[in-house]
Amino acid sequence: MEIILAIIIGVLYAAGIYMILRRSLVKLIIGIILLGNGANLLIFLLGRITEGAPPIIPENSKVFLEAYADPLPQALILTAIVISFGLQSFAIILVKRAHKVVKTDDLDEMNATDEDS
Amino acid sequence: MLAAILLGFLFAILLVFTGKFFRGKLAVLSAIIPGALFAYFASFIPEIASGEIISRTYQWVPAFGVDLSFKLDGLSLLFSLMITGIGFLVFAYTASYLKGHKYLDRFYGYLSLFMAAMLGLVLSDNIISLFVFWELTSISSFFLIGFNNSNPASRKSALTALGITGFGGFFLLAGALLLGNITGTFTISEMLGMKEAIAGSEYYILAVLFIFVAAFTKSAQFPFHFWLPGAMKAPTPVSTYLHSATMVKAGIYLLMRFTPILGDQEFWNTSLIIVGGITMVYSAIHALFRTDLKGVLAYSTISALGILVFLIGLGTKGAFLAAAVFIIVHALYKATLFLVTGIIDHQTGTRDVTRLGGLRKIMMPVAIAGILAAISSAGIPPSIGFLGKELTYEASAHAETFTVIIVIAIVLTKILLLWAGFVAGIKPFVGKLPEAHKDVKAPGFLMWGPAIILAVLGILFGIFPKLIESALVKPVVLALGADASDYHLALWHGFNTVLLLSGITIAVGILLYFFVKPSIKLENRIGKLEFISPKSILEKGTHYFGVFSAFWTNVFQNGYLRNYVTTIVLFLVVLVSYILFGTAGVTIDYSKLSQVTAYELVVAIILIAGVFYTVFTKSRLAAVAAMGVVGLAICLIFVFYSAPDLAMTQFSIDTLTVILFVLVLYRLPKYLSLSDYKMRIRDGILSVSLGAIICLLALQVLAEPTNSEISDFYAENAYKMAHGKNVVNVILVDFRGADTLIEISVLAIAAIGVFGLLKLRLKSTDRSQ
Amino acid sequence: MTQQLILYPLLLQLFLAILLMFFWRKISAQRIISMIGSLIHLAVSIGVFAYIWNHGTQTVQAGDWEAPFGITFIADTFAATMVLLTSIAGLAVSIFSSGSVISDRLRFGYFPIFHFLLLGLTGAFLTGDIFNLYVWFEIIIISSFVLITIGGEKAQLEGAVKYFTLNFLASMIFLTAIAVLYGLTGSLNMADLAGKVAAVENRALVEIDAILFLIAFGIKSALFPLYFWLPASYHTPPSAVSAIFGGLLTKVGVYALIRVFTLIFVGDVLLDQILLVLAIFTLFSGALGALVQNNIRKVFSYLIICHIGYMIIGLGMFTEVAIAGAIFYLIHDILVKTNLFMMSGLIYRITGSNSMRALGGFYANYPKLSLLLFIPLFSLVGIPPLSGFWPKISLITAAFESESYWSLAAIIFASFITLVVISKLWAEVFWKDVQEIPARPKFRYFHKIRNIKRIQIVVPIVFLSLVSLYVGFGAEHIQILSARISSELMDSQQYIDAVLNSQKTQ
Amino acid sequence: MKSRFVSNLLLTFVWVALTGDFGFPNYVFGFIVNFFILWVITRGNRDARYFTIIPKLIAFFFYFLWELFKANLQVAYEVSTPHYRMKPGIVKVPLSVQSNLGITFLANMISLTPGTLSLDVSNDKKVLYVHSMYITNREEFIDGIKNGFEKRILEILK
Amino acid sequence: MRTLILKTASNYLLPVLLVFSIFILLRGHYLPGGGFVGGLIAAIAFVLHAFANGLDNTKGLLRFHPGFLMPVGLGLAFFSGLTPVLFFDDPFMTGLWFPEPFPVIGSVGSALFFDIGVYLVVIGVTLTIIFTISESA
Amino acid sequence: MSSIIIGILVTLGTLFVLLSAIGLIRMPDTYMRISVNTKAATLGVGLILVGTAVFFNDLSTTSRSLVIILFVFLTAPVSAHLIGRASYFTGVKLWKGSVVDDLKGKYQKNSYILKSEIDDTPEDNVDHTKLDDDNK
Amino acid sequence: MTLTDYLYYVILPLLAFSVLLIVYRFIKGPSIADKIIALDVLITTGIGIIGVYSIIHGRSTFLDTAMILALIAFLSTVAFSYYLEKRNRKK
Ligand code: NA
Ligand code: NA
Repeated sequence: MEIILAIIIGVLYAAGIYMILRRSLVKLIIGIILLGNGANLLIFLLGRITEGAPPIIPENSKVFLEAYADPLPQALILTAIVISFGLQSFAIILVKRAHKVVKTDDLDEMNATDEDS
Repeated sequence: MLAAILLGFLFAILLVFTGKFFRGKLAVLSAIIPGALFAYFASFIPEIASGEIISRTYQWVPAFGVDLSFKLDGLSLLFSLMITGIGFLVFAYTASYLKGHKYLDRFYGYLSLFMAAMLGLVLSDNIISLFVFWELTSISSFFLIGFNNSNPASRKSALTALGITGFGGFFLLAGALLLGNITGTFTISEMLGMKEAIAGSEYYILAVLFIFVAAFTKSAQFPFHFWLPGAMKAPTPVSTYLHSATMVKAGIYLLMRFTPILGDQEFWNTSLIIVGGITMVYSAIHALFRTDLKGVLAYSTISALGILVFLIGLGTKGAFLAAAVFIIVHALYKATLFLVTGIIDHQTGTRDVTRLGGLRKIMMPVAIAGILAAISSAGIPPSIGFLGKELTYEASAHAETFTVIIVIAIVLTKILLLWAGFVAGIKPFVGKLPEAHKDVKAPGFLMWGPAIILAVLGILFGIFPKLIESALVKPVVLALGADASDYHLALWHGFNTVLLLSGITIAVGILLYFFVKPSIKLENRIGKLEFISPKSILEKGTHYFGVFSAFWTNVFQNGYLRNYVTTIVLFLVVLVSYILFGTAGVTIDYSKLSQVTAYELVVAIILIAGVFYTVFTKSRLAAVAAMGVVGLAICLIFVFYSAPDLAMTQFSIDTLTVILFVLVLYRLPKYLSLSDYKMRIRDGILSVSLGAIICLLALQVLAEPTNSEISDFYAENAYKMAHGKNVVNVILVDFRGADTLIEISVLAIAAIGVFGLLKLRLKSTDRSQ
Repeated sequence: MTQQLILYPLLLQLFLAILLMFFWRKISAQRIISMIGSLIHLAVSIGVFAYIWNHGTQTVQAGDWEAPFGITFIADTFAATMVLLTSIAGLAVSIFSSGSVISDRLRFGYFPIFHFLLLGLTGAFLTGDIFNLYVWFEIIIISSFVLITIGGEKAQLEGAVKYFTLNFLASMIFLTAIAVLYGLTGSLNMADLAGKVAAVENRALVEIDAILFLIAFGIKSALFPLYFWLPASYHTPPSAVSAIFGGLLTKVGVYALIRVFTLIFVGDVLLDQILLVLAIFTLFSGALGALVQNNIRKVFSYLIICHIGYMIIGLGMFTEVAIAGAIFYLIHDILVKTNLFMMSGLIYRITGSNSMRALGGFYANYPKLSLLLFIPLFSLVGIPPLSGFWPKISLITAAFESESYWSLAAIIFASFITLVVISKLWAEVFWKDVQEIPARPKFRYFHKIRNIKRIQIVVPIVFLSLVSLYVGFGAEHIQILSARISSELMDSQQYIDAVLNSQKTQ
Repeated sequence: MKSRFVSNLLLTFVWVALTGDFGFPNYVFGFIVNFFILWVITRGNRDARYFTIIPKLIAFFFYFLWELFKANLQVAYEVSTPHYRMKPGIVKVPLSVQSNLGITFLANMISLTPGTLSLDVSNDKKVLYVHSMYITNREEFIDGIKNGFEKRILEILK
Repeated sequence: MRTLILKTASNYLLPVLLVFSIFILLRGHYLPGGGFVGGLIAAIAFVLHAFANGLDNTKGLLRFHPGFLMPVGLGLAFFSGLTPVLFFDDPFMTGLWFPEPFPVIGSVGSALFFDIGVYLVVIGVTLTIIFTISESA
Repeated sequence: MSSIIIGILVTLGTLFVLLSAIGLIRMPDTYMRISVNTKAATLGVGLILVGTAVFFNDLSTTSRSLVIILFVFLTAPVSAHLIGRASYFTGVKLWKGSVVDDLKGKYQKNSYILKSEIDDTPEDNVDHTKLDDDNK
Repeated sequence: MTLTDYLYYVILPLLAFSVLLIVYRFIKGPSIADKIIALDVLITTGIGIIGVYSIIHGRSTFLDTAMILALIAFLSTVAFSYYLEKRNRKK
C-alpha cells in the first residue's frame, strides 16, 4: 500500500502546485488545500503506516499488548491539519476580499505592488 | 593626540546644538580650532626633525585587532601641518566668503568633521582605523561638495565623488584585510618589518592592486579622475581645502605610507609611473581647454597629483625628495589660487576667465597673491616652485628606463601647468578691466589675508629652503624609507641639464601663455571628444547598468505570482532531482512495502478521481464537492491506517472548509480557465515532475531503517505517567502540549484576521496610514 | 525560579497577547499594556541574556519530559541574543505603533496579533525541536498575514495574496522536510537529530532533506531566487508592521538556516557551495533591485534581500570567522532595518508620501530629524565606524581565508551599491528642494497629531539609533559576542550535551 | 419547565447510551452536562414537545421497518430490471398534522420510504409536496400516506 | 433557509450534537476524540442551527460573541500550563494530576483543563469565522 | 452462530448499498436518484452497523452503532428534502415520463416562499426555462 | 472461510464496487444536485465500509470515526443546498 499512498501523495502535490499556478483566485485556494493534504499524508506515510492498530491502549491494560501505529506522526498531522485549517480559512476570506477590492478574478492582474510606485 | 583628532568631531557635534551662535559674526572664532591644532602639531617639529617617531595607542576593538593607534612621523607631521594650517586659513576665509549664509554653521560642522577625519587618516598607524577615517573623509566631503544641495548639479557631483571614492574605499578595506591576513597584524609600523614576507606572498599583486584602486580613486588618477572637476561645484573654500592639500592628497599619502611596505617592486613602480604619467599629461592638456577658472585649477590639480604618483613610482631618493617638496609647493600655490579664484568669483560673480581682466585696479593684494602663486606654480625662481621643479626634473632624468619619454612627459606637463598657473593667477588681474566689473568692490582682509600669507610663504620657502629642509622635507623622505640627510635644498645648483630644461619650460610656457588664450571655442572643441572620456564612458556604463538592473529586477520580480511559484518549484525540482538521480540513483525496495489490497486501491482511485475532477472541472461548486470526495478518501485512508483521531479531525475540518467555501463562493470569482494551452502543458510538466519527485523521495525514505525509540517511550508512558490511553491525545495535550498551545493560538489569530478582513472598513481618509 | 528563566520571555508574550484580547475594544488600555509589557519583556530578555552569558546554555524540558521525548526549549548565546534583539525591536515598534497606527486598526486586534508575532519569534529562537519550530513559524506567518492585511486596502490585499501563497508554499516545503527527517530518524529533537542524521547511511537523502530545509527557510529569509513575496508586499502595510517585518521576519529564516546548517546538516560541501552561490546572487539581485526603486520602502525591501546575502555568505563559507561575521551582521541588520521602516513611516507622516521623486527638502526643513535619520541610513551603508561596517571585516577576512573571491566580489559589489542607493536616497529625500506633494485633506500629518503621538513616533527611532550607535562604537562587545556565538555554533557538542545530557547530570 | 426537565432526562439517556457506562455517577454527570447545554440553548425551542408514548413509538418503528423493507424490494426490482415501469411525479398531499415536529416526522418517514421523497412543506403548513415513483392513482397515493404514516404520527403526538 | 423540516430537525439536533461534542471532548484522553474534534462538532452544531434558523437566532442563543471564547480558552490552556511553573516550580506544562480518578471522566489533571481550553478556542474560532462570513456575505 | 447472523446482516446491508449505487446510475432523473438513495444506502448501512453491534457484542459498541444508525436515519431524509427542493428551484427537470407536477409554479421567485395553492402572480414564480446550472 | 475472510474478499470488494459506481455518478452529474447526492451516498457508504473494517480488525474504535461521519456529513449537504438557494436568489 505504501506505493499507492506514495503515488497519491505525488498526485496531491502535483495537483496542488498545478492549481496554484493557474491564474484563478479560487483555484489558488483549492491548490493550497490539496498541497496541504499532500504534506499531511507524507508525514503519515513516512512515519510508517500500520493497519488496524490504532495507538489506543486497550481498556484493561496499562501498556500496549500488541502492535500499534506510531502515534507521533498522527499528533503532528493533527497539529498541521488544524493549522492548515486556520490558514485556509484566512486564505478564503483574503481571496474574497481581494476579489472584491481589486475587482479582478485574474491573479495576473494583481501585480500593482510589484510595479514601481 | 586622540584629543587633537576628536576636537574636530566634538566641535561638529557642538555645532548641531549651538549652530545659531556660530552663524553670525562669531563664525571666524571657529578658526581657533585649526589654529590651535596647527600650533600643537608645530610643537612636534623639533622632535620629528631629530628622527623621533611619536606613538600613541588607545584600545578600541581589540577583538578585531583594531586599535586607535597613532603615529607621528615626518610624513604624518607634514600632512597634519597642511591640514591644520591651510584649515586655519580656510576657516577664517569662509567666515567672510559665506558671511551671513543660512547654513554657515553646518558648513563649519562639515569642515571640522572633515579636518578631524583627515587628521585621523594621516595619523593612524592601524590600517583599519586608517580606513575608518578614510571613509569619514569621503562622507564629510560628500556633505561639503553637496553643500548647495538645492542645485541638481551640485547633488550629482557630490554623488559622483562619493561613488568613486566610496568605491575605492571598499578596495582599501579589502587591501587592508588582505595585508592583515598576510601579516597577521593591522598595525602599519609592524608591517614595515615584514616587507619581504609581503612581497613574497602570492597575494602581493592583489594587495597592491587593492591599495592602488583606493589611492587612485581618492587622488583622482586617470581614469578615476573625473569626479574632481565635478566637485568644483562646491563652494570655493571647500575646493581650496579638499583639493589643494587634503582630501585628494589622501591617496598620495596612502601610497607614500605604503611605499616602505609594498614599494621597491617592479609592479609597484611601473604601475605608478604609467598611471601617474598618463594622468599628469592627460589632465594638463585638458586644463588648456577650460575657461572656468576652477576648471583650469581642477585639471591642473589632477595633473599635479599625477606628478606626485609618478614621483612615488620612480621610487628613488631624489624622487621622494622631489615629491616631498612638490607636496608643499602644490599645497601653497594651489590653495592660494583657489582662494584667489574664490575672491574673484565672490566679488565679480563670474569665474569665466575670458570675461575677466584688470582686476588689479580693484583688488591689488589679491593680484599680488595671484601673481606670486602663479610664479611658484610656473617654477620661476626664487619661488619654492622652482625648487620643486628642479628636483622633479632631476629625479626624472635619473629614471632607469624610458628616460627620454619620461623627461619629455614631465617637461610637457610642467609647460602646460605654467600656462594654467598664469591663466589662473595672472590673467584676471592684467589687461583692461571689463565694463561689467567697474563697480566691483574690494574684498575684506579676511578674504585676501589668507591668500597673501600662503603666496608669500611660497616665495619665502624658495629663498630660505633651510626653513623647511630638515623640519619637514627630510623627515618625509625618511618616513618613505630613504635617507636624505646628505642632501641640501638650494635654489642654485649650477649649470646643468636640469637648469636647461627649466629654462626651456619657462620660455615655452610663457610663449604658450601669450599665444593660446582660453576660449569657448577651444573648450567646445575638446567637448566633441568628450564621448570617449572616462567620465562619459562611466556615465554610459552607469546608464546601461541601470537598464540592466531594471531588467534583472523585472525578470524575477515580474508581478506574476505564478512565475514566482514556478521559479521556486523549478528550483526545488532541479536541485532535488540533481541529487536524487545524479548522485544517488533511485532504487525502490519492494520487499519493505506491504501488499496492495482491493479496497485500498479503490480508495486511491476515488481520491485520484476526485483530485482530477477538482483540477479539470469548470464549475466552482463541483470543484468544492470534489474536494469533499478527496477529503472523504483521505479520511478513509486514516481509518485504514489506524488513525481514528486523524480521520475525525480531517473530516470535520473538511466539512467546515466546505461550509466556508459555500458561504463565500458566490462572492468569489467564476472558476475561470485563464491560462492558454501552452502554459497548461508547461505547468503540467512542472507539477508532475514535482509530484514524481516527492513520490520517489517518499519511497526512498521508506526503504531506510526506522527508529521507534520515541514512539516506544510514548507508548510505554502514556498511561503510567500521563494518565491517558489515547496516545495521540496524550501527545497533543501533554507530551507535546506546547505545540498544541501555539496551534490554538494560530487558530485564534486566523479568526481575528478573518474578523478584521471582513469587518474593518477604513474611512477613505485613513487609507494608507 | 531561575530554572525556568529562559521561558519567561515566551510566557510573558503569550500572557500579553491573551490579556490584550480581553481588552478587545479598549484601545487606550491596549496601548499602555503593550508598551509596559514590551518594557518588561526587554527587562526579562536582558535578564535571560545576562544569565546565559554568565552560566552558559540553559534548557527547559516542557512538561518535564526528558529530551528527546518532549519539547525542549534551549537558550544558548545565539538564541538569547536573538530574544534580546526581538525585545529591543519589539519595544521600539510597540511604542511606534502606539503613536502611528490608526485606532481603527487597533480596534481589530492589532496589538494582540503584534504580541503573538513577537511570541512566535521568541519561540522560534528558543525552541530545540524541529516540529515545534514549524509551529512557531506558523504563528509567525499567520500573525504576519493578519498584520499585513489589517485594514484591507487594495495594495495590501494584492501584496498579501502573494505573501500568503509563497509563505504557505514555504510552510509546505518545511513540512515535507520534517516528514523526510522524521522518516529517516524517528526524531524531532534537534540535538538528538544532530546525532541521528549523522548516522543515516543514505547521505543523498540527507542532502535532499537539507535542500528542502534550505528552500523552506530560504523562502522565509528571502534568498535568491525565493524572495519574491518580500518586495511584493513589504511596502503595503502600515510602517509599524513593515518595521517589525523588515527587522525580524526574514531574520528568523536566517536564524533557522544557521541553526539547522550548523547543528543538523553539517559538513556537506555541496550544500555550502549552494549556499554560497545563492548568497552571491541574493546580494546581486537585492542590490540591483534597490537601485531601480523609487518608493523608499521598496528600496529598503530590496536592501533587506541584499543584506540577507551577507549572512548567508557567512554561513556558506562556514568558518568561525565567517559565521561570526554573519552573526554580527544579523545583530546590526535587525536594529537598522527596523529603524529604517519606522523612519519611512515618519517621513510618510510628515509628507504623506514615500516616493523619492516626490519627496525633498527634508534637510532644510527638519535638520535635527535628518541628522537622526542619518544614523540608521549610513549605518546600513556601513560607513565606519557605524554598525554595518564591522561585520564586513570578518566576512572579507573569511573570504580571503577560504579564497572565495566571488564572495569577496559580491560583498564589495553589494556594499558599493548600498552606498550608491542610500546616498542617492539622501540626495533625493533630504537634499533636493521640497517638491509640491499635493496636500491630502484630512490626512493626519505629523504636525497635526497630538504631541504625545509625535513623541511616540520619534522616541523609538532615537532609541534604536542609539542602540545601533552602540553596536558601532562598542563593536568590541558585539564582536566578542558574535565570536562566542560562532564558536558555540561550530562546536555543537555543547548544545547537544545541554539538551541530551542535562538530566543525567542532575 | 416540565418540558425542559423532560428533555433534560431524555438527553441524559442519550448521554448514557453514548458513553456506554450505565453506572449511577454517569447518570448524574450526564444530567449535569445536559442541564448546562439546555441552559445554553434554551431560547430556541420553547415549543418543544417530546414523545412520551413509548409503546406507540415501538409499534410505529416496526411499521416503518416493514414499509421500508417492502418499498426497498420494489425499488430493487426496478433498479435491477432493464425496463422502467415507473410513473413518477410530484403530488400535493394535504396535511392533518399541525405541529412542526409532526410535519417533520411525517416528511422524514415519507422520505425514508423508498420510492417517495418529501420535497417541501408549503409555508402555510397546509400541504406537503411529495415526489413519488409510482403514481398509478393519485388519490390512492394520498390516502396511503394519510392512513398510514400520518394517522400513526397523529396518535403518537396526541 | 425557509424550510420547516430543516428548522425542526436542527432544533432537535442541536442539543444532541452538543452532548456529543462534550462526550467527544471528555473521552479524548482514553479514546479517539478530544478538544479539537469536540470543539469542531460543537461549532458545527451551532452552524447548523444558524443555517436553519438564521444567524440572529443562533447568536441570541449564545448570548455573547463567540470570539470571547478565544481568550477564555487560550487563558485556560495557558493557565493550566502555567500552574506547575507558578506553584510547583516545575517546567511549563508539566502534568499535574489529582491522585484519585474521578468517576466517568477518569483521571483529572491539568491536561484535561488544557483540552477544555482547546475545546473553547476551537468553538470560538470556528464560530467567529463562520458568523463573520455569514454577516458580511 | 453469531458469525452467520453477522454475515447475513452485513451481506444484506452491502446488497442494499450496492442497490443504491446501481440506482444512482440507473435512475433517469435527479429526484428519483435522491429517492432511491436516501433509503437503500441508509438501510444498508443500518444493517451493516447492526452486524457490527452483534459482532462486538458489548454495550459501548452497541450504543455507538445505534447512535450512528439514529444519526443516519435522522439526517438522511432531511438531506434528501433539502437537496430535492434545491434541485427543484434551481431548475432540475423531472424525467420526461413523469405524470404529474403539483409543485409547478408554487415557489415564489427569489424568496422561495412555497404556496399551497397557485395564486394569480405567475410572473413571480420560479421559471424553469430561465435557470441554468453551475455546470454550464 | 472465516467471517473475516468473507468480509475481506467478498463484502469489501462489493462495497468498493459500489463506491466506484457512486463516483461515476459524481463525475457524470449532470446537475450539481446529482453530485451532492452522490457525495452524500459516498459518505454513507464510507460509514458502512468503516463498520465492516472494524469487524475485520476487531477494533471498535473505528466506529467513532463513523459516528462523526454520520453526524456532520449532513452539514455539507445543508451547506450546498444553502448555496444553491442563495445563488439563485442573488440572480
Ligand atoms: Na555544529
Ligand atoms: Na484527540
